[in-house]
Amino acid sequence: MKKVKIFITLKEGVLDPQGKAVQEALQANGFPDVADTRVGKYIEMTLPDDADVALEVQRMCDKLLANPVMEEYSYTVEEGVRS
Amino acid sequence: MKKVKIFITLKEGVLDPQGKAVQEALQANGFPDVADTRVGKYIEMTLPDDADVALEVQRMCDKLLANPVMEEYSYTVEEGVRS
Amino acid sequence: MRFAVIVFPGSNCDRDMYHAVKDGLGEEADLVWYENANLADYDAILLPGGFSYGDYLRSGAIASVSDVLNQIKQKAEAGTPVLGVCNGFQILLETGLLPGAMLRNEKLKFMCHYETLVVERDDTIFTSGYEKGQQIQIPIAHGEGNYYCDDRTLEELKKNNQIVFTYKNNPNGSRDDIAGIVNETGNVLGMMPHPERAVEDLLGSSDGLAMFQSVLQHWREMYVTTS
Amino acid sequence: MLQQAEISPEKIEQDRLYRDMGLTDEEFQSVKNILGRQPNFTETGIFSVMWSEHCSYKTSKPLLRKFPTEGPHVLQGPGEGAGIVDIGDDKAVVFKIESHNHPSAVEPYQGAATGVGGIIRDVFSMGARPIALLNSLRFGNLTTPRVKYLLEEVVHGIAGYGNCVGVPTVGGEIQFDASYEGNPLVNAMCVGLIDQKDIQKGIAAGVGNTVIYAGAPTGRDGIHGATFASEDLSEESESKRPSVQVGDPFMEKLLIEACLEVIQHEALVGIQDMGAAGLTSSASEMASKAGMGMEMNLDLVPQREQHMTPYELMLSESQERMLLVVKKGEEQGIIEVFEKYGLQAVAVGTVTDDKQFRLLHHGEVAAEIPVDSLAEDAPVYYKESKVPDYYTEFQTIEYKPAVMNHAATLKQLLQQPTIASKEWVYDQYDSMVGASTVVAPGSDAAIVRVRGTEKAIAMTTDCNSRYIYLDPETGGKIAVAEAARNIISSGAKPLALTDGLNFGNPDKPENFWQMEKSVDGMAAACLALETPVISGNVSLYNESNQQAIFPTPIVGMVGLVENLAHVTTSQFKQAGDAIYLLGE
Ligand SMILES: Nc1ncnc2c1ncn2[C@@H]1O[C@H](COP(=O)(O)OP(=O)(O)O)[C@@H](O)[C@H]1O
Repeated sequence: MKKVKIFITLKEGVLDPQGKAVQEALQANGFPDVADTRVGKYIEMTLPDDADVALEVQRMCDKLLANPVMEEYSYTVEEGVRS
Repeated sequence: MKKVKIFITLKEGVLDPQGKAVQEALQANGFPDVADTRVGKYIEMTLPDDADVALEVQRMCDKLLANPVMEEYSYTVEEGVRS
Repeated sequence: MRFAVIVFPGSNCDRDMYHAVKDGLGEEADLVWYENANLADYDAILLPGGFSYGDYLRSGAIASVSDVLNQIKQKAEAGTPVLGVCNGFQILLETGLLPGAMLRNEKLKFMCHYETLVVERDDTIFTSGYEKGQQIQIPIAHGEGNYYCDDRTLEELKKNNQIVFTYKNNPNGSRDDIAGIVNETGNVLGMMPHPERAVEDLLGSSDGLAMFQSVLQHWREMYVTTS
Repeated sequence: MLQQAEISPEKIEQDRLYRDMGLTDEEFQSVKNILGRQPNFTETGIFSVMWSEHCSYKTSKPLLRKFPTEGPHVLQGPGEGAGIVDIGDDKAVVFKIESHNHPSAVEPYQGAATGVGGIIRDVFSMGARPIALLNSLRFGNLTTPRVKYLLEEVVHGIAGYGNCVGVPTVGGEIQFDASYEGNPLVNAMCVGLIDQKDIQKGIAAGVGNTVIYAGAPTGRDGIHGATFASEDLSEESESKRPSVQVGDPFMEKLLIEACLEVIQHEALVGIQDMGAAGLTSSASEMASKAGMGMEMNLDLVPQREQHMTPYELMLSESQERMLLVVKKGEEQGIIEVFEKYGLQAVAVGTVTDDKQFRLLHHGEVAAEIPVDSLAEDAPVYYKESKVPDYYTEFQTIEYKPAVMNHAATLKQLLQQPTIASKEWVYDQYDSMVGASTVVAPGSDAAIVRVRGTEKAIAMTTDCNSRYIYLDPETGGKIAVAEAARNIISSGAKPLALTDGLNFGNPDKPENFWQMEKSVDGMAAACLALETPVISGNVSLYNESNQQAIFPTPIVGMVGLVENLAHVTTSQFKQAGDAIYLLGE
C-alpha cells in the first residue's frame, strides 16, 4: 500500500484568522518569537500499490480536497506500507 | 529562521467523523480505492535560528496546539529558511 | 409557481425554506432529496442552509460534487432562479456557480442574531420588491460566512454589479461587507443571512418575504401575464 | 487495561477485580447468587454498569419516589427515554434533562457535544421531533485559564453539536462559583413535539421478533463511561482519558430523520437509543420491560475497530447508535429507510421468551444473565443523612448586608459573570433554526411555536445553587417556583418539569442530607404548583479533591402558551409605561 499525506494551506495573501489566533495564543503563553503561523489541513490516506499516486492525488485535490480559490496543497508518499 | 511544520492527528481508535465523510465522498467520486482516511490539522510557523525547536515545539503542542486527550502530533523542521 | 428545496444529508433549514414558500408566500414547494432528483418541472431551485455532510472538509464542499448539482447548473444556465442561503451559498461557491470562497468568521465563532442588511440592487429578480439602499433585518447563523475573493474578482463583482446585499455592520470579516451576490446573468443568488427565517412578524421580522415575492413576481411577468 | 476477556472468573473474585469496575463486595456476592456461579469478565462488566448509580439510581431511588409524577395531562412519567405531556390537538410535548459532567471535565468540547447528542436521542427515540435545546452550566470562578478554557470549549461543544444537528438552542443558565472549579456541570435538556399516535416505547415485545442495530459502528469509545460517571474526579481520571467518546452530529441528524421515518412504519415494535452503558442497557432494558428475553450475536454488531471483545462491545459508549425491535420477516422495509440516509442497520438478535439476556461471540456464549436481575435486582441504598455543621451555624447568624452606595453595589452586582448578560454564550447557538423560535435567549423563558396551531411551548432551566446550599429545602422550592415564574411571565401555564440532580458523594451524610432536603423542597413546590416531575437525571460524586460542589438540582420546566397572543417578553417596551412590583 501507499500512504499519502496531503497538506492543504490557505494561499499566501488570504487572511488566516485561525493562524492569527493560534499565533497570538502562543505569543501570550510563553512563545513570543513565533511568527508566520498558518493553520491548514492534514489528510492521510492509503492507496493501493498500483495506484498512480501523482495523478490521483492531484485529481482528488482539484476536485474535492482543496478549494483553488483560496487554498493550495502539497503531498508526500510513502511506498510499500503495510496495514 | 527555522520553519516548523506540525501535524496533529487524532489518536488511533478515536472516532474521526470528518475522515469518514471525506473518504466516502472520495469513494463516491471516482476514487473507490481510497482507505484509512484521517483528517487532522497542519500548522506552519517560523522560529528564530537560535530556538531549541525540539523543546519549544513539544511544549507548544502539549500546552496549546494539540489536545492530549485525543490527539497526537509530529513535526518537521527546516533550518536556515529566509523569510 | 413550484419551488424545489434541495435536501442534502445534513441540510437543516430545508423545512424552514419549505414553510417560507408554502405558508409565507403561498406557493407550491417540495422537499427534494438530493439523490435521484428530477428538477425538470420546477420554476425555482432553493438550496437551504444547514450542515450538508456535517460541513466536514469545507462547508458545502462535499455536497458541491454530488450529481444533483449538474442538474442545477443546467437549470441555472437556462435562466431558472437559483437561491442559495447560508450552506446553500457555500455550495454555490464550491461548485463555481458563484465566484469566491468562504472563510471562517474573523472571530472564529459561530454567530446567530439579526443583522441589518443594505439592499444594493433592487433590479434583480430576487430583490425587485425592495428599494435600493433600503435597510432590512435578516438573521444570520453561521460559523463560516467570511466571504473572500481576490482583488480581480472583487473588481469584476463591482463592475458587473453583482453585489446584492451588504452588511451595515460587518459581523464576520467579509470582503467589502458582502452579504450576498448574484452571478453575471442575475438568476443565481447566494447569501449568508437567512431570509426564510424572516417571513413573519411573529418571529421578529418579515423583511425576507419580499425576496420570495420578487421571485414570484418575476415568474408571473414571464409566464402568466404574457400567456 | 481491564479489557482482557481472558481474565478468569476465579481471578476476578480472588483479586477482587470487580472493585475496579465499581462493584462492592456485597454486590458481587449478589451477582454470584443470581447466576448461581461466578460471573465471567463480560458478565461482571455488564452488572457493574447496570448497577452503577447512572443506570440503577441505587442511591437516589428512595428520594425520587418523593416527587409527584402524575397528573391528568401526563402521558408518560419517569421511566422511559423521556417524559410526555398532553398539550391538546392530539399533540404532546416530550422532554428530559441529562448531565454530562464528568466527560465535560475531561474533554469539554466532546463532553458537552455528546451530552447534547445523547439527550436529543432520548427525545426522538420516543417518536418526537426535537424542537429545542436548553442547558444549565456551572463553572469555577472565571479567573483561571483552565476555567476560561472549560467555559469556551463547553459552549463551543454545545454549539458545534446543536447547530449542526439543526435543533435550536433556545435557553439555559450559567453560574460561576469556586465549588465547581474542578468539577464543572454540563446539563442539557431537549424538548420535542409529537403526534400522540406516534408515541413509541423502548420495549422488545413479541417472541421471534428481530433486534436491529442502527447507526454508527461500535468502537472502544467511553468504555466504562457509565461507571466512570459515578466516581469522584481525581488525578486518576486523567489516565482514563482515551475512553472519551467523540460525537458526530452529522450522523445524528441522519439518524433523527431515519428514525422519525421508521416510526411511521408498521413493522416497528420498539426503539431505544444506546446511551450510557451502550448496548448493555438498551438491550436489557428493552427485553426486561417487555417481560421477554433477548439473544444477540455480537459478531454481527458493526465494529469500527478490530478484535473487539464482548466486554468492549457491550460496554462501549460510541455515540449515535439505536436499537430497534422489528416484526419478524419485515426487517427489510426498515433497513431500507436507514440505507436511504446512508446509515448502517443490521439484524443482530432476536426476542426470546426465556427472560435470559444471552450474548454469543465467535460461536460461544459470552454472557447469560437473567435479564430482570439487571434492572430489578439492583441494590437500593438508604444512605445516612446528617445536618451539616455549616447549616446549623448559619441558622444562628442574622445577616444584614450593609449597602452604602446603592448605585455602586448595583454596578458591582451587574459585573458578576453569574449575573451579567450571557449574550456571549447564546450568540454562538443557532437559536432560530426551525423558524419557530418566538422568544429567543435573552428573556425569561424561551418560546417555540407549535406549527399548525395557535399554541406555543415555553421552557426554562433554573436553579440557584447558592440558595440551595444555604437552605436545601427552601432552595429547592425556590428553584421550582423560579422556573414557574419564568414560564408564567412569558405568557404560559406551567405543565411539568424534568429535574437534573447534581450532587457530591452521597456516602457523606452531609451531602445526602442536601439531596434529601432539596428533593423535599422541590417535591413540595411541584405539588403546590401542580407541575409533576415527568423525567430527570441524577449525577452524583461531583467532587474534586474531596470537596463537593454546591448542591445543584436543576429544574427544566415546560409550559403551554394557549394562544400566541399571550406571549410576553421581559424587556421594557416604551417610555412612560408604569412599573409595578408584585409580591413581598
Ligand atoms: N448557557 C446558556 N445557554 C443559552 N442561553 C442562556 C444560557 N445562559 C443564559 N441564557 C439565556 O440568557 C437569558 C438570561 O439568563 P439568566 O441570567 O439565567 O436569567 P434569569 O435569571 O432571568 O433566568 C435567558 O434567556 C437564558 O435563556
